[in-house]
Amino acid sequence: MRKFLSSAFAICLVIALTPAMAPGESSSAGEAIWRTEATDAGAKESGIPEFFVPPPPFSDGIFPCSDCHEDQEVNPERRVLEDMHEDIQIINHNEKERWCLDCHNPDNRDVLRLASGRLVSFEESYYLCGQCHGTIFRDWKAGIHGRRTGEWNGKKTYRLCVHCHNPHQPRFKPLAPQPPPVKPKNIK
Amino acid sequence: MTKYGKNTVRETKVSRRDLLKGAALSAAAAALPAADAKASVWEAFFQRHFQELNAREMEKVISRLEMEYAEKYGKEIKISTTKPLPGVLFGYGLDISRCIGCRRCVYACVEENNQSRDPQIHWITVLRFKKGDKWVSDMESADKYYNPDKVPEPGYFYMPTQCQQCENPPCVKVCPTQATWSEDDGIVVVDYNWCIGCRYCMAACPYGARHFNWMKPGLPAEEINTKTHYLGNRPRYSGVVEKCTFCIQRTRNEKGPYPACVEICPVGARKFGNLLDPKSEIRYCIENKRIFRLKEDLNTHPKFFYFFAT
Amino acid sequence: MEHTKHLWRAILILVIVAVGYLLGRGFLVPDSFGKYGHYRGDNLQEQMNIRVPRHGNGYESCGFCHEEKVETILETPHRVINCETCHAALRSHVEFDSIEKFLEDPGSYDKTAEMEIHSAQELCIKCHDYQLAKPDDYTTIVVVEHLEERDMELGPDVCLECHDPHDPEM
Amino acid sequence: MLDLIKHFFIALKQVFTGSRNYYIWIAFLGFWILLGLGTYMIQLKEGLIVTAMRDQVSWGFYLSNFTFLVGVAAAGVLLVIPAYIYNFKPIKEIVLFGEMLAITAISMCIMFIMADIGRPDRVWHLIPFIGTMNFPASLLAWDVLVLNGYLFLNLAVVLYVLYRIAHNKDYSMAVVRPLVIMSIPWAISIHTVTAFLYNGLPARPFWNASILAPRFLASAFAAGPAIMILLFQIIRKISPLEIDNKAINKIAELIAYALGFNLFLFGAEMFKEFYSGTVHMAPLQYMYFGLHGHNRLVPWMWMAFIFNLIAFALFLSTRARENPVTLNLACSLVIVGVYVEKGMGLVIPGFIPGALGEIYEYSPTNHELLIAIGIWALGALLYTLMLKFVIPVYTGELRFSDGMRVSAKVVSGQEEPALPEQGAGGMVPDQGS
Amino acid sequence: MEPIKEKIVIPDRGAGMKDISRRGFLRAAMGVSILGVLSSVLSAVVPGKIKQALASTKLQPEPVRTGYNPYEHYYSYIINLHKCIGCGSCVRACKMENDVPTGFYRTWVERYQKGEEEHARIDSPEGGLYGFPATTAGVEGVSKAYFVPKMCNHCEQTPCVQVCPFGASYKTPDGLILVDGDRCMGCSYCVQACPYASRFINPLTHTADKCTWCYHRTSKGLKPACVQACPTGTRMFGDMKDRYDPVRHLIEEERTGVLQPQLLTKPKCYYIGLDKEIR
Repeated sequence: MRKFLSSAFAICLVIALTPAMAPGESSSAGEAIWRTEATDAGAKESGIPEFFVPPPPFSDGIFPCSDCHEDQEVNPERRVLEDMHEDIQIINHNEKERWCLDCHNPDNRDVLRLASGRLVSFEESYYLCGQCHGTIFRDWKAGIHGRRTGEWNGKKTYRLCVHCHNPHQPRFKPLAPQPPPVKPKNIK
Repeated sequence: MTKYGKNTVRETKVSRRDLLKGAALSAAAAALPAADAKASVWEAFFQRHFQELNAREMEKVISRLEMEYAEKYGKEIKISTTKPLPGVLFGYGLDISRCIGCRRCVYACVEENNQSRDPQIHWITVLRFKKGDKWVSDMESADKYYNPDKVPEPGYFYMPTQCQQCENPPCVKVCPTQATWSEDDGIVVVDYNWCIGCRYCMAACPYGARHFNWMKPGLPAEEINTKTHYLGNRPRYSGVVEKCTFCIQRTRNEKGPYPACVEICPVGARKFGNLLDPKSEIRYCIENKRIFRLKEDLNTHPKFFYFFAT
Repeated sequence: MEHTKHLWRAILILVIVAVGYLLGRGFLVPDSFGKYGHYRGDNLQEQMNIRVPRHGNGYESCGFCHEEKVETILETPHRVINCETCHAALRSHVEFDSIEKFLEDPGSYDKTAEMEIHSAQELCIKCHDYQLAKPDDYTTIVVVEHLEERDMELGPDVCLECHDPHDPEM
Repeated sequence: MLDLIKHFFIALKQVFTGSRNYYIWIAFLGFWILLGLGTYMIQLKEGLIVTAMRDQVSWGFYLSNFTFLVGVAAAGVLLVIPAYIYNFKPIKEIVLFGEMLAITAISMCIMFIMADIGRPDRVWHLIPFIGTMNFPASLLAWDVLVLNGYLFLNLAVVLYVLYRIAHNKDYSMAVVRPLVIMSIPWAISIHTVTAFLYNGLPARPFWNASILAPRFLASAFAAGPAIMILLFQIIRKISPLEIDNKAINKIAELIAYALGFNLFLFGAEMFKEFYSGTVHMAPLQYMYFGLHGHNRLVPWMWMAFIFNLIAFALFLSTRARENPVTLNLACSLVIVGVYVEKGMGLVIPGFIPGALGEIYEYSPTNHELLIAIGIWALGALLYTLMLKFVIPVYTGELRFSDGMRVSAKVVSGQEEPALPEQGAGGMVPDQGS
Repeated sequence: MEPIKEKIVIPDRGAGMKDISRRGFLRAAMGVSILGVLSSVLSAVVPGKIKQALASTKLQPEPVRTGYNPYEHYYSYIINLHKCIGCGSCVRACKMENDVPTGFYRTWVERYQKGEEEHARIDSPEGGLYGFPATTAGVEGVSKAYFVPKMCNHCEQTPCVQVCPFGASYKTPDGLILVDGDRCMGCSYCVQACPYASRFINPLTHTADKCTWCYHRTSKGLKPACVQACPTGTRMFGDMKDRYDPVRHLIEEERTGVLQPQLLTKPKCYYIGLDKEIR
């Protein structure tokens, strides 16, 4: 028990220090990857098992970004997007302070950039979200935040943050509920 | 272990019971024209309690049931009788701060567990509470028939309930025929062939988790889930009680999948795992989150933990 | 006619009892009883006036005299902490007869005593020492380790050597 | 052995010969029994869906009747206590009829249970040693045991006494007394166990009050003897049997105590719930004031309360107790009052609001009513047939000796055996409700 | 006793008024109204001086504040358990503000430590007045711990006011439960009745004493001392009749809970982040 606790505490530390610990080479985009949190010593010790992340939900034909962006000049200026991506609006995500290049890497658009300057692939976007949402990131790693499928005692599939939260409008979209149960009077 | 250990004690009684049974059977056989009485009807009538069946008898019972089901639904239905895994005690977590009340779990459960479609039986009930109201123990303020266009609705929160798989289950205590019992992995199960339908357990359950087949369950053959467990989701009979079993047919495997409701939940509010495994996510919930259990004051010690991940 | 005598006697006793009851009631039941409810309504006013508040209104009160201090701390993570949380209540420092009058014109009141200043060890550690029960996202240190790493020894004001409580970030 | 068979046929003959009114009465009961049986067949075929019971209210009218009848059965003992403890002669003479009522009531209880359960074909699972009775844990298992035990106990007493009388022999008190003494705690236990059946469920706070068992007994000792008083008056009228007024007055006096105690316990319950006002108050609130606009039970409950109150006032006064009109009125009021209070008013509100706070207003369907009426008719028939046989034996008109029927010996001094003539029009006044 | 209890989160202005009219009705029904008229006539006759002598001579350091209408406010309190660090500032502030005698607490902080036992161990050294030691001897294998500040819940349906024989304990129109020290005779029935153990008999005055949400402060527009002193924002105090009050917003939007909800006392002190162990 106490060991678990200390390891849980270790996770906290690890999260705080995540930017400093670069993981190995990120695999190419669009391909499903098995990822072992081997670099996270604390996570390994606490027994967070290897987990599987499905590919991120890109809009059709949008990835790789470098197809278009390779030749373009980087324009770091804050502006209203007009020619492309005008559908992307930031809502409920600190829109006043936020700008594309806070997260997207200006030099190589196929990867994301953490505040520390470290580059992460889109499959590891949880590091990006985890920068600000640290406690949720820790919960997510432990499997408490977010949907999980797979085997309860074996291999598990995690979802990336972006599977449920559109990074530009992260609030969970309301769903239509399924029909309510039949009232007892009407059960015939 | 104890539950199965009991069988050996009971074996001694069996001979006498067999005698009585034999006497009754022969009397019945004599009373009825042999041509009319189908053997399986009598076999079903005199089928013994699940825990008293030895391996050979179990096999016979299962093959008979599979035959019956094949006849009834025109489909091959596999019935497993997997025993509890050693060192496993199932626990369930539900994140109230995430649930949006979309009822996906309710219908996933219906499909997975072959519940009756008409008349409707739902093992999961999603309750809607008003925020700022007097909290969930005041159940009267709950509404389970809410039907808005979109969920979550502002100003409401949702609390799904189902069998809480109590450590100290009042339903098991009251059953007059021991037709329902708590397995070693903590799942409370019902032997649908032993239940007499007195509904005492329904009166005793503080969570409204038990459901009665008021008539022959309306289960369309094409929608049937053929992977079943004897104590779980095999098709039920009229006049017996049924309940959530944490998808015993799925989870009772070393590398079994999550229960259907956990898999379907779009917001990931549902968590499931082994309470005896310190690395499981349910243990993480209990040890790191504020949790509560429904109707804690009744000392039923549910293994169903509601928690707040926020 | 003897019977009427008894009757009169009984009536007399009843009248005495009734008058006594009413007199007693008139004396004993306070006027304002029942003004708002089944209680003495005046007590509401008494409760409001029970004493002059000892604590002030946070930065609003202290800021009248210590403007620059308040301005600095409002820029730091410690802005959520009230002055009086660490220092003592305002009235141990300034004597005032009514908080409203004080707020109207704080300059007219003189400081009666020095503000209490506790040793930093006592104050900082009370909040920032690591403890399991403290929230996960709250900044805590294990004091012993924290000092060992920096080759320091526990003393009354050891924290102040590196941190300023009014601007705690290094 | 041969004699026994002969006697059996004599008894059959006695039971199946009677006046025109007797046949009309039997036919009347038979009609309802057949109707009930037919409905039961439908219920067996369709399932309990034909009732108004649902998952929210999983016990209903059948269990309400069962609960009431357990009380009636237990009340048989009320006659036994003065008869055998205080040796009160007038009652001693009619103890047999009380015990027969108990037998009838218990049989009806068992029938109501059979009507209620979902799989009557599996009832053998309950039989000790053959099935897997969950004996010490389940109160329903206890109930099965004590109810059947009580049935056999009463049957044993009645059969033994009748056998001896019918053979012109004195029955031995050494045999009867222990059985009768045993039946006193047993009668209390059947009702207490039934009360505990509800009482032991923390999920239903309305039942989970320790006052429930005493309230059960008090109401049983009010309603059961009230039924007996009515029955005795009818028996007295239609048969040569003489029942002393003293006996009836004594029973009425006991009803007064029981009813008063019942009302007191009721008040105690009301105070506790409404003064403390916790969530457990909801069922009582539903019963007496309505809950969230649901108030189907409210008029019934107030009616029952007022009936009980009026009946208590009547029973309190000695004059009203001795006047047959007011006595019968009071008895009817008690029976209806307790039937509503303990039947509908106990079982159904236990489920309202349900475990998840849902309010489903239950009221029995026609199927349930017909089956219940059928069972009541069956009970009435059982009691009629028993009376038809027992009264002549008791009065000495019917005797077996050496396999011969001797009808000449007349103890009561009457010359002609006067068989029930009036047809027992109001035989089961409790049936209409 | 009110048989039908409605669930009102924010009672409207008339809540207090209704109470009065109901009581007036009762009195009329009991036939005391005539006596009431008589008594008022008589009490007018009684010399004012005697009355003054009998009435309480309470020190009034401040002139009566005008302009505070208790009917215009309805207070609520939130304790966010996710934020409490157990520093004890609130307890100290309360002691200072209200002259609470040593050894008694109008508000106190408990620490719950969940180990391997069935239930959590609860400790509260001196009500948390001086904070909490990092470890407590004898507590082993603690996996989860948290602080729970507690105080009078200022219930909507008050068991303590209900039992008071003298009308000394009462509910104000703005929703607070107060004790009239002049009428209280210290029978301590209310101390028994309170399910939250928030009342005590003050050893100096020998009357019942409890948290008043610093009525002398709140009626002047200040926050209670404990809220004022809390360094983490665990404690929040607000007015439910103020549409823009953040506390009202939190109660309506967050999943708040109350202590011992099954008693239907309907506390106005809400908790965020309750755990099953807390009761």
